[in-house]
Amino acid sequence: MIEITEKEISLDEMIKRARSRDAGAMVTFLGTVRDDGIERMEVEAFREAAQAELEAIREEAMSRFHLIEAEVVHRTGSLAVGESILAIVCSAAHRDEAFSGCRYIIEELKKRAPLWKKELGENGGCWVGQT
Amino acid sequence: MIEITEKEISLDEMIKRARSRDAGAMVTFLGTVRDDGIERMEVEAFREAAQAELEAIREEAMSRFHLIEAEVVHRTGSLAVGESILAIVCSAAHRDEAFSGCRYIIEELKKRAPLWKKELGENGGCWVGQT
Amino acid sequence: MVLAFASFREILGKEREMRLLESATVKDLLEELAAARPAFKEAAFDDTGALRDYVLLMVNRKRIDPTRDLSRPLQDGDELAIFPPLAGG
Amino acid sequence: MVLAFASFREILGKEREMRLLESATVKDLLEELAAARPAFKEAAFDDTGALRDYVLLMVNRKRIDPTRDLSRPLQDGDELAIFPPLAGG
Repeated sequence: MIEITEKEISLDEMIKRARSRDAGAMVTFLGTVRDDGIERMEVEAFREAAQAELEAIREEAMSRFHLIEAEVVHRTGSLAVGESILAIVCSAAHRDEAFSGCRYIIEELKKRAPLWKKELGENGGCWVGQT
Repeated sequence: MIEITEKEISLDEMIKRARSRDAGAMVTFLGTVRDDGIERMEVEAFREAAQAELEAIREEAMSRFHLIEAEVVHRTGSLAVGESILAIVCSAAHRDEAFSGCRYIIEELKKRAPLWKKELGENGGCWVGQT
Repeated sequence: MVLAFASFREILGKEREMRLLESATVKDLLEELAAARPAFKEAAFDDTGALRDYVLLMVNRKRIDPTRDLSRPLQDGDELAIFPPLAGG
Repeated sequence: MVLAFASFREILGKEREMRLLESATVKDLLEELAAARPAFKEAAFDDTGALRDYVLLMVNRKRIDPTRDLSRPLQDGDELAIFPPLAGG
Protein backbone atom coordinates (compact mmCIF):
# COMPACT_ATOMS: atom_id res chain seq x y z
CA MET A 1 0.00 0.00 0.00
CA ILE A 2 1.09 3.53 -0.76
CA GLU A 3 -0.14 6.38 1.39
CA ILE A 4 0.57 10.11 1.65
CA THR A 5 -0.98 11.32 4.85
CA GLU A 6 -1.10 14.06 7.47
CA LYS A 7 -1.55 11.45 10.22
CA GLU A 8 1.10 9.83 12.38
CA ILE A 9 2.63 6.73 10.76
CA SER A 10 1.79 3.41 12.38
CA LEU A 11 4.75 1.17 11.58
CA ASP A 12 3.01 -1.62 13.47
CA GLU A 13 0.08 -1.62 11.07
CA MET A 14 2.41 -1.58 8.08
CA ILE A 15 4.36 -4.56 9.38
CA LYS A 16 1.13 -6.44 10.05
CA ARG A 17 0.08 -5.89 6.44
CA ALA A 18 3.49 -6.97 5.07
CA ARG A 19 3.81 -10.13 7.16
CA SER A 20 3.42 -13.37 5.22
CA ARG A 21 3.88 -17.11 5.69
CA ASP A 22 6.21 -16.98 2.68
CA ALA A 23 8.45 -14.26 4.13
CA GLY A 24 11.68 -15.03 5.94
CA ALA A 25 12.84 -11.41 6.11
CA MET A 26 11.30 -7.97 6.57
CA VAL A 27 13.35 -4.80 6.25
CA THR A 28 12.02 -1.45 7.40
CA PHE A 29 13.30 2.06 6.76
CA LEU A 30 12.16 4.99 8.91
CA GLY A 31 13.17 8.54 8.02
CA THR A 32 12.99 10.80 11.07
CA VAL A 33 13.35 14.54 11.66
CA ARG A 34 16.95 15.10 12.78
CA ASP A 35 17.88 17.96 15.08
CA ASP A 36 20.19 20.04 12.91
CA GLY A 37 19.44 23.06 15.06
CA ILE A 38 15.88 23.12 13.75
CA GLU A 39 12.62 23.20 15.63
CA ARG A 40 10.21 21.62 13.18
CA MET A 41 10.02 20.40 9.64
CA GLU A 42 7.26 21.05 7.17
CA VAL A 43 6.62 18.46 4.47
CA GLU A 44 4.74 19.33 1.30
CA ALA A 45 3.58 16.98 -1.45
CA PHE A 46 2.23 17.26 -4.97
CA ARG A 47 -0.11 14.59 -3.70
CA GLU A 48 -1.54 13.06 -6.89
CA ALA A 49 1.79 13.00 -8.71
CA ALA A 50 3.63 11.65 -5.66
CA GLN A 51 1.09 8.88 -5.17
CA ALA A 52 1.46 7.80 -8.81
CA GLU A 53 5.28 7.96 -8.69
CA LEU A 54 5.44 5.96 -5.45
CA GLU A 55 3.13 3.33 -6.92
CA ALA A 56 5.45 3.03 -9.93
CA ILE A 57 8.52 2.75 -7.68
CA ARG A 58 6.78 0.10 -5.56
CA GLU A 59 5.95 -1.97 -8.64
CA GLU A 60 9.55 -1.77 -9.87
CA ALA A 61 10.89 -2.88 -6.47
CA MET A 62 8.36 -5.71 -6.18
CA SER A 63 9.31 -7.26 -9.50
CA ARG A 64 13.06 -6.54 -9.45
CA PHE A 65 13.63 -7.95 -5.98
CA HIS A 66 10.83 -10.53 -5.84
CA LEU A 67 9.24 -8.83 -2.87
CA ILE A 68 6.21 -10.40 -1.27
CA GLU A 69 4.88 -7.07 -0.04
CA ALA A 70 6.02 -3.44 -0.01
CA GLU A 71 4.41 -0.64 1.97
CA VAL A 72 5.26 3.06 1.80
CA VAL A 73 3.74 5.81 3.95
CA HIS A 74 4.96 9.42 3.65
CA ARG A 75 3.75 12.11 6.01
CA THR A 76 3.01 15.70 5.10
CA GLY A 77 2.45 18.73 7.29
CA SER A 78 4.35 20.00 10.30
CA LEU A 79 6.57 17.50 12.14
CA ALA A 80 8.57 17.84 15.36
CA VAL A 81 12.18 16.74 15.79
CA GLY A 82 12.28 12.96 16.30
CA GLU A 83 9.01 12.25 14.45
CA SER A 84 8.84 9.87 11.48
CA ILE A 85 8.68 11.46 8.03
CA LEU A 86 8.28 8.26 6.08
CA ALA A 87 8.26 4.51 6.55
CA ILE A 88 9.01 1.71 4.07
CA VAL A 89 8.42 -1.97 4.85
CA CYS A 90 9.52 -4.75 2.48
CA SER A 91 9.01 -8.46 3.00
CA ALA A 92 10.69 -11.20 0.96
CA ALA A 93 11.62 -14.85 1.19
CA HIS A 94 15.26 -13.95 1.86
CA ARG A 95 17.07 -11.04 3.46
CA ASP A 96 19.10 -9.98 0.43
CA GLU A 97 15.93 -9.20 -1.49
CA ALA A 98 14.27 -7.43 1.43
CA PHE A 99 17.32 -5.18 2.02
CA SER A 100 17.76 -4.40 -1.68
CA GLY A 101 14.06 -3.68 -2.22
CA CYS A 102 13.87 -1.32 0.73
CA ARG A 103 17.03 0.48 -0.34
CA TYR A 104 15.76 0.79 -3.91
CA ILE A 105 12.50 2.38 -2.80
CA ILE A 106 14.11 5.04 -0.57
CA GLU A 107 16.72 5.97 -3.20
CA GLU A 108 14.15 6.28 -6.00
CA LEU A 109 11.69 8.11 -3.76
CA LYS A 110 14.32 10.75 -3.02
CA LYS A 111 15.11 11.15 -6.71
CA ARG A 112 11.64 10.95 -8.21
CA ALA A 113 8.76 11.68 -5.83
CA PRO A 114 7.47 15.29 -5.80
CA LEU A 115 7.84 15.91 -2.07
CA TRP A 116 9.60 18.78 -0.30
CA LYS A 117 10.88 19.52 3.17
CA LYS A 118 11.23 22.91 4.81
CA GLU A 119 13.35 23.18 7.95
CA LEU A 120 11.90 25.62 10.44
CA GLY A 121 14.28 27.13 12.98
CA GLU A 122 14.65 30.23 15.08
CA ASN A 123 15.54 32.28 12.03
CA GLY A 124 12.67 31.26 9.82
CA GLY A 125 12.46 28.52 7.23
CA CYS A 126 14.63 26.99 4.56
CA TRP A 127 13.60 24.61 1.78
CA VAL A 128 15.85 21.54 1.74
CA GLY A 129 17.83 20.82 -1.43
CA GLN A 130 17.10 24.13 -3.16
CA THR A 131 20.02 26.12 -4.49
CA MET B 1 20.36 -3.45 24.20
CA ILE B 2 20.95 -7.13 23.52
CA GLU B 3 18.37 -9.67 24.60
CA ILE B 4 17.87 -13.41 24.15
CA THR B 5 14.37 -14.20 25.25
CA GLU B 6 11.52 -16.71 25.17
CA LYS B 7 8.99 -13.87 24.96
CA GLU B 8 7.43 -12.33 21.87
CA ILE B 9 9.54 -9.52 20.39
CA SER B 10 8.14 -6.00 20.70
CA LEU B 11 9.58 -4.12 17.75
CA ASP B 12 7.71 -1.05 18.93
CA GLU B 13 9.62 -0.97 22.21
CA MET B 14 12.92 -1.45 20.39
CA ILE B 15 12.21 1.42 18.03
CA LYS B 16 11.24 3.64 20.94
CA ARG B 17 14.57 2.91 22.61
CA ALA B 18 16.55 3.55 19.39
CA ARG B 19 14.83 6.83 18.48
CA SER B 20 16.97 9.93 18.92
CA ARG B 21 16.93 13.64 18.09
CA ASP B 22 20.24 13.06 16.30
CA ALA B 23 18.90 10.25 14.09
CA GLY B 24 17.69 10.86 10.56
CA ALA B 25 17.37 7.18 9.68
CA MET B 26 16.36 3.94 11.38
CA VAL B 27 16.70 0.58 9.68
CA THR B 28 15.05 -2.53 11.06
CA PHE B 29 15.55 -6.19 10.19
CA LEU B 30 13.00 -8.81 11.18
CA GLY B 31 13.71 -12.50 10.61
CA THR B 32 10.46 -14.48 10.47
CA VAL B 33 9.57 -18.19 10.31
CA ARG B 34 8.98 -18.98 6.63
CA ASP B 35 6.58 -21.71 5.58
CA ASP B 36 8.87 -24.18 3.80
CA GLY B 37 6.37 -26.94 4.42
CA ILE B 38 7.08 -26.75 8.14
CA GLU B 39 4.71 -26.37 11.06
CA ARG B 40 6.92 -24.78 13.70
CA MET B 41 10.50 -23.84 14.37
CA GLU B 42 12.44 -24.44 17.52
CA VAL B 43 15.24 -22.03 18.38
CA GLU B 44 18.00 -22.97 20.81
CA ALA B 45 20.74 -20.77 22.23
CA PHE B 46 23.97 -21.21 24.14
CA ARG B 47 22.63 -18.25 26.03
CA GLU B 48 25.68 -16.85 27.83
CA ALA B 49 27.99 -17.24 24.84
CA ALA B 50 25.39 -15.82 22.43
CA GLN B 51 24.78 -12.80 24.65
CA ALA B 52 28.53 -12.06 24.78
CA GLU B 53 28.98 -12.55 21.02
CA LEU B 54 26.00 -10.31 20.18
CA GLU B 55 27.33 -7.62 22.49
CA ALA B 56 30.67 -7.77 20.68
CA ILE B 57 28.97 -7.60 17.26
CA ARG B 58 26.86 -4.64 18.43
CA GLU B 59 29.96 -2.75 19.60
CA GLU B 60 31.70 -3.38 16.26
CA ALA B 61 28.67 -2.13 14.31
CA MET B 62 28.25 0.94 16.52
CA SER B 63 31.81 2.11 15.99
CA ARG B 64 32.26 1.06 12.35
CA PHE B 65 29.07 2.70 11.13
CA HIS B 66 28.74 5.54 13.65
CA LEU B 67 25.42 4.24 14.87
CA ILE B 68 23.52 6.19 17.47
CA GLU B 69 21.79 3.11 18.84
CA ALA B 70 21.61 -0.59 18.00
CA GLU B 71 19.15 -3.06 19.48
CA VAL B 72 19.11 -6.83 18.97
CA VAL B 73 16.51 -9.25 20.33
CA HIS B 74 16.65 -12.97 19.46
CA ARG B 75 13.89 -15.34 20.47
CA THR B 76 14.33 -18.91 21.64
CA GLY B 77 11.79 -21.68 22.06
CA SER B 78 9.01 -22.89 19.82
CA LEU B 79 7.77 -20.46 17.13
CA ALA B 80 4.88 -20.72 14.67
CA VAL B 81 5.11 -19.91 10.95
CA GLY B 82 4.99 -16.12 10.50
CA GLU B 83 6.38 -15.27 13.95
CA SER B 84 9.50 -13.15 14.42
CA ILE B 85 12.72 -14.99 15.25
CA LEU B 86 14.87 -11.92 15.70
CA ALA B 87 14.77 -8.17 15.36
CA ILE B 88 17.58 -5.68 14.80
CA VAL B 89 17.07 -1.90 14.96
CA CYS B 90 19.82 0.58 14.05
CA SER B 91 19.57 4.36 14.19
CA ALA B 92 22.09 6.75 12.64
CA ALA B 93 22.34 10.31 11.39
CA HIS B 94 22.16 9.13 7.76
CA ARG B 95 20.58 6.19 5.98
CA ASP B 96 23.79 4.71 4.55
CA GLU B 97 25.11 4.10 8.04
CA ALA B 98 21.82 2.71 9.34
CA PHE B 99 21.50 0.24 6.43
CA SER B 100 25.15 -0.86 6.65
CA GLY B 101 25.04 -1.28 10.42
CA CYS B 102 21.88 -3.36 10.31
CA ARG B 103 23.26 -5.54 7.54
CA TYR B 104 26.55 -6.01 9.38
CA ILE B 105 24.80 -7.20 12.53
CA ILE B 106 22.62 -9.81 10.80
CA GLU B 107 25.53 -11.19 8.73
CA GLU B 108 27.85 -11.47 11.73
CA LEU B 109 25.10 -12.89 13.92
CA LYS B 110 24.53 -15.69 11.42
CA LYS B 111 28.24 -16.46 11.27
CA ARG B 112 29.20 -16.07 14.90
CA ALA B 113 26.35 -16.33 17.42
CA PRO B 114 25.78 -19.79 18.95
CA LEU B 115 22.11 -20.15 18.04
CA TRP B 116 20.36 -23.01 16.24
CA LYS B 117 17.07 -23.58 14.49
CA LYS B 118 15.18 -26.84 14.13
CA GLU B 119 12.40 -27.05 11.57
CA LEU B 120 9.49 -29.13 12.78
CA GLY B 121 7.20 -30.62 10.15
CA GLU B 122 4.90 -33.58 9.70
CA ASN B 123 7.84 -35.95 9.47
CA GLY B 124 9.69 -34.87 12.56
CA GLY B 125 12.47 -32.32 12.98
CA CYS B 126 15.57 -31.23 11.16
CA TRP B 127 18.36 -28.98 12.43
CA VAL B 128 19.03 -26.14 9.97
CA GLY B 129 22.50 -25.89 8.48
CA GLN B 130 23.78 -29.24 9.70
CA THR B 131 25.29 -31.60 7.15
CA MET C 1 -4.19 25.59 -14.41
CA VAL C 2 -0.81 26.33 -12.81
CA LEU C 3 0.22 24.43 -9.66
CA ALA C 4 3.20 25.64 -7.65
CA PHE C 5 4.98 23.85 -4.82
CA ALA C 6 7.44 24.59 -2.02
CA SER C 7 9.32 27.87 -2.58
CA PHE C 8 7.33 28.57 -5.76
CA ARG C 9 4.06 28.07 -3.92
CA GLU C 10 5.17 30.73 -1.46
CA ILE C 11 5.59 33.15 -4.36
CA LEU C 12 2.75 32.15 -6.65
CA GLY C 13 0.18 30.57 -4.36
CA LYS C 14 -0.80 26.94 -4.66
CA GLU C 15 -3.09 27.11 -7.70
CA ARG C 16 -4.04 29.66 -10.29
CA GLU C 17 -6.12 29.53 -13.43
CA MET C 18 -4.53 31.35 -16.37
CA ARG C 19 -6.08 32.40 -19.64
CA LEU C 20 -3.78 31.90 -22.58
CA LEU C 21 -3.78 32.90 -26.21
CA GLU C 22 -4.36 30.06 -28.58
CA SER C 23 -1.07 28.33 -29.42
CA ALA C 24 0.64 29.68 -26.28
CA THR C 25 3.63 27.58 -25.17
CA VAL C 26 5.04 26.59 -21.77
CA LYS C 27 7.60 29.36 -22.23
CA ASP C 28 4.86 31.94 -22.90
CA LEU C 29 3.10 30.94 -19.71
CA LEU C 30 6.28 31.15 -17.61
CA GLU C 31 7.04 34.58 -19.02
CA GLU C 32 3.55 35.78 -18.28
CA LEU C 33 3.97 34.63 -14.67
CA ALA C 34 7.36 36.39 -14.49
CA ALA C 35 5.86 39.62 -15.79
CA ALA C 36 3.08 39.46 -13.21
CA ARG C 37 5.33 38.50 -10.28
CA PRO C 38 8.86 39.96 -10.06
CA ALA C 39 9.69 37.56 -7.20
CA PHE C 40 8.94 34.65 -9.51
CA LYS C 41 11.06 36.15 -12.27
CA GLU C 42 13.93 36.47 -9.79
CA ALA C 43 13.52 32.91 -8.49
CA ALA C 44 13.00 31.13 -11.81
CA PHE C 45 15.10 33.03 -14.39
CA ASP C 46 18.75 34.07 -14.48
CA ASP C 47 20.11 37.43 -15.71
CA THR C 48 20.13 36.33 -19.33
CA GLY C 49 16.44 35.44 -19.15
CA ALA C 50 17.07 31.68 -19.23
CA LEU C 51 15.17 29.36 -16.89
CA ARG C 52 17.33 28.43 -13.90
CA ASP C 53 18.69 24.87 -13.80
CA TYR C 54 16.86 23.83 -10.70
CA VAL C 55 13.35 24.71 -11.86
CA LEU C 56 11.37 21.53 -12.49
CA LEU C 57 8.24 21.34 -14.63
CA MET C 58 5.44 18.85 -15.18
CA VAL C 59 2.69 19.07 -17.77
CA ASN C 60 -0.28 16.92 -16.79
CA ARG C 61 1.88 15.21 -14.16
CA LYS C 62 4.63 14.15 -16.57
CA ARG C 63 8.07 15.74 -16.22
CA ILE C 64 9.13 17.83 -19.20
CA ASP C 65 12.69 18.70 -20.15
CA PRO C 66 13.21 22.50 -19.96
CA THR C 67 16.06 22.36 -22.45
CA ARG C 68 13.81 20.88 -25.11
CA ASP C 69 10.14 21.19 -24.27
CA LEU C 70 9.58 24.88 -23.44
CA SER C 71 8.17 25.42 -26.90
CA ARG C 72 5.50 22.82 -26.27
CA PRO C 73 2.05 24.32 -26.92
CA LEU C 74 -0.47 24.20 -24.08
CA GLN C 75 -4.10 23.32 -24.52
CA ASP C 76 -7.23 24.20 -22.69
CA GLY C 77 -7.36 22.20 -19.46
CA ASP C 78 -3.62 21.44 -19.32
CA GLU C 79 -2.06 21.46 -15.86
CA LEU C 80 1.44 22.93 -15.50
CA ALA C 81 3.28 22.22 -12.23
CA ILE C 82 6.31 24.30 -11.18
CA PHE C 83 8.59 23.21 -8.35
CA PRO C 84 12.13 23.22 -6.96
CA PRO C 85 14.36 20.12 -6.58
CA LEU C 86 12.79 17.18 -4.80
CA ALA C 87 13.59 16.46 -1.18
CA GLY C 88 11.27 13.79 0.15
CA GLY C 89 12.06 11.23 2.83
CA MET D 1 31.49 -29.67 32.57
CA VAL D 2 30.35 -30.59 29.05
CA LEU D 3 27.59 -28.54 27.40
CA ALA D 4 25.96 -29.85 24.23
CA PHE D 5 23.61 -27.99 21.89
CA ALA D 6 21.16 -28.71 19.07
CA SER D 7 21.68 -32.19 17.57
CA PHE D 8 24.45 -32.95 20.07
CA ARG D 9 22.18 -32.01 22.96
CA GLU D 10 19.68 -34.56 21.70
CA ILE D 11 22.37 -37.25 21.92
CA LEU D 12 24.29 -36.18 25.02
CA GLY D 13 21.79 -34.20 27.06
CA LYS D 14 22.28 -30.55 27.81
CA GLU D 15 24.91 -30.75 30.54
CA ARG D 16 27.06 -33.41 32.07
CA GLU D 17 29.86 -33.35 34.61
CA MET D 18 32.80 -35.56 33.65
CA ARG D 19 35.69 -36.69 35.79
CA LEU D 20 38.98 -36.66 33.95
CA LEU D 21 42.46 -37.97 34.60
CA GLU D 22 44.96 -35.30 35.32
CA SER D 23 46.48 -33.97 32.08
CA ALA D 24 43.49 -35.19 30.00
CA THR D 25 43.06 -33.27 26.72
CA VAL D 26 40.03 -32.14 24.70
CA LYS D 27 40.60 -35.16 22.49
CA ASP D 28 40.61 -37.53 25.47
CA LEU D 29 37.30 -36.12 26.62
CA LEU D 30 35.66 -36.41 23.18
CA GLU D 31 36.85 -40.03 22.92
CA GLU D 32 35.48 -40.85 26.33
CA LEU D 33 32.09 -39.44 25.24
CA ALA D 34 32.28 -41.48 22.02
CA ALA D 35 33.00 -44.65 23.95
CA ALA D 36 30.05 -44.04 26.26
CA ARG D 37 27.60 -43.05 23.49
CA PRO D 38 27.80 -44.80 20.10
CA ALA D 39 25.35 -42.24 18.64
CA PHE D 40 27.79 -39.46 19.53
CA LYS D 41 30.69 -41.39 18.00
CA GLU D 42 28.65 -41.75 14.80
CA ALA D 43 27.64 -38.07 14.73
CA ALA D 44 31.00 -36.54 15.61
CA PHE D 45 33.67 -38.81 14.11
CA ASP D 46 34.21 -40.17 10.62
CA ASP D 47 35.30 -43.74 9.73
CA THR D 48 38.99 -42.96 10.20
CA GLY D 49 38.34 -41.72 13.73
CA ALA D 50 38.86 -38.05 12.85
CA LEU D 51 36.50 -35.38 14.17
CA ARG D 52 33.97 -34.38 11.50
CA ASP D 53 34.42 -30.98 9.89
CA TYR D 54 31.19 -29.52 11.12
CA VAL D 55 31.72 -30.18 14.83
CA LEU D 56 32.36 -26.91 16.64
CA LEU D 57 33.98 -26.61 20.05
CA MET D 58 34.35 -23.94 22.72
CA VAL D 59 36.45 -24.11 25.86
CA ASN D 60 35.26 -21.64 28.47
CA ARG D 61 33.16 -19.89 25.78
CA LYS D 62 36.05 -19.32 23.38
CA ARG D 63 36.07 -21.18 20.06
CA ILE D 64 38.95 -23.59 19.63
CA ASP D 65 40.35 -24.85 16.33
CA PRO D 66 39.88 -28.64 16.09
CA THR D 67 42.77 -28.97 13.63
CA ARG D 68 45.20 -27.52 16.18
CA ASP D 69 43.79 -27.44 19.69
CA LEU D 70 42.51 -30.98 20.36
CA SER D 71 45.65 -31.71 22.35
CA ARG D 72 44.88 -28.82 24.69
CA PRO D 73 44.86 -30.07 28.30
CA LEU D 74 41.71 -29.46 30.35
CA GLN D 75 41.67 -28.28 33.91
CA ASP D 76 39.33 -28.73 36.79
CA GLY D 77 36.31 -26.45 36.23
CA ASP D 78 36.80 -26.02 32.47
CA GLU D 79 33.64 -25.90 30.40
CA LEU D 80 33.67 -27.66 27.01
CA ALA D 81 30.79 -26.85 24.62
CA ILE D 82 30.03 -29.10 21.63
CA PHE D 83 27.69 -27.98 18.86
CA PRO D 84 26.86 -28.19 15.15
CA PRO D 85 27.14 -25.28 12.65
CA LEU D 86 25.42 -22.06 13.72
CA ALA D 87 22.03 -21.14 12.31
CA GLY D 88 20.62 -18.16 14.17
CA GLY D 89 18.37 -15.49 12.78
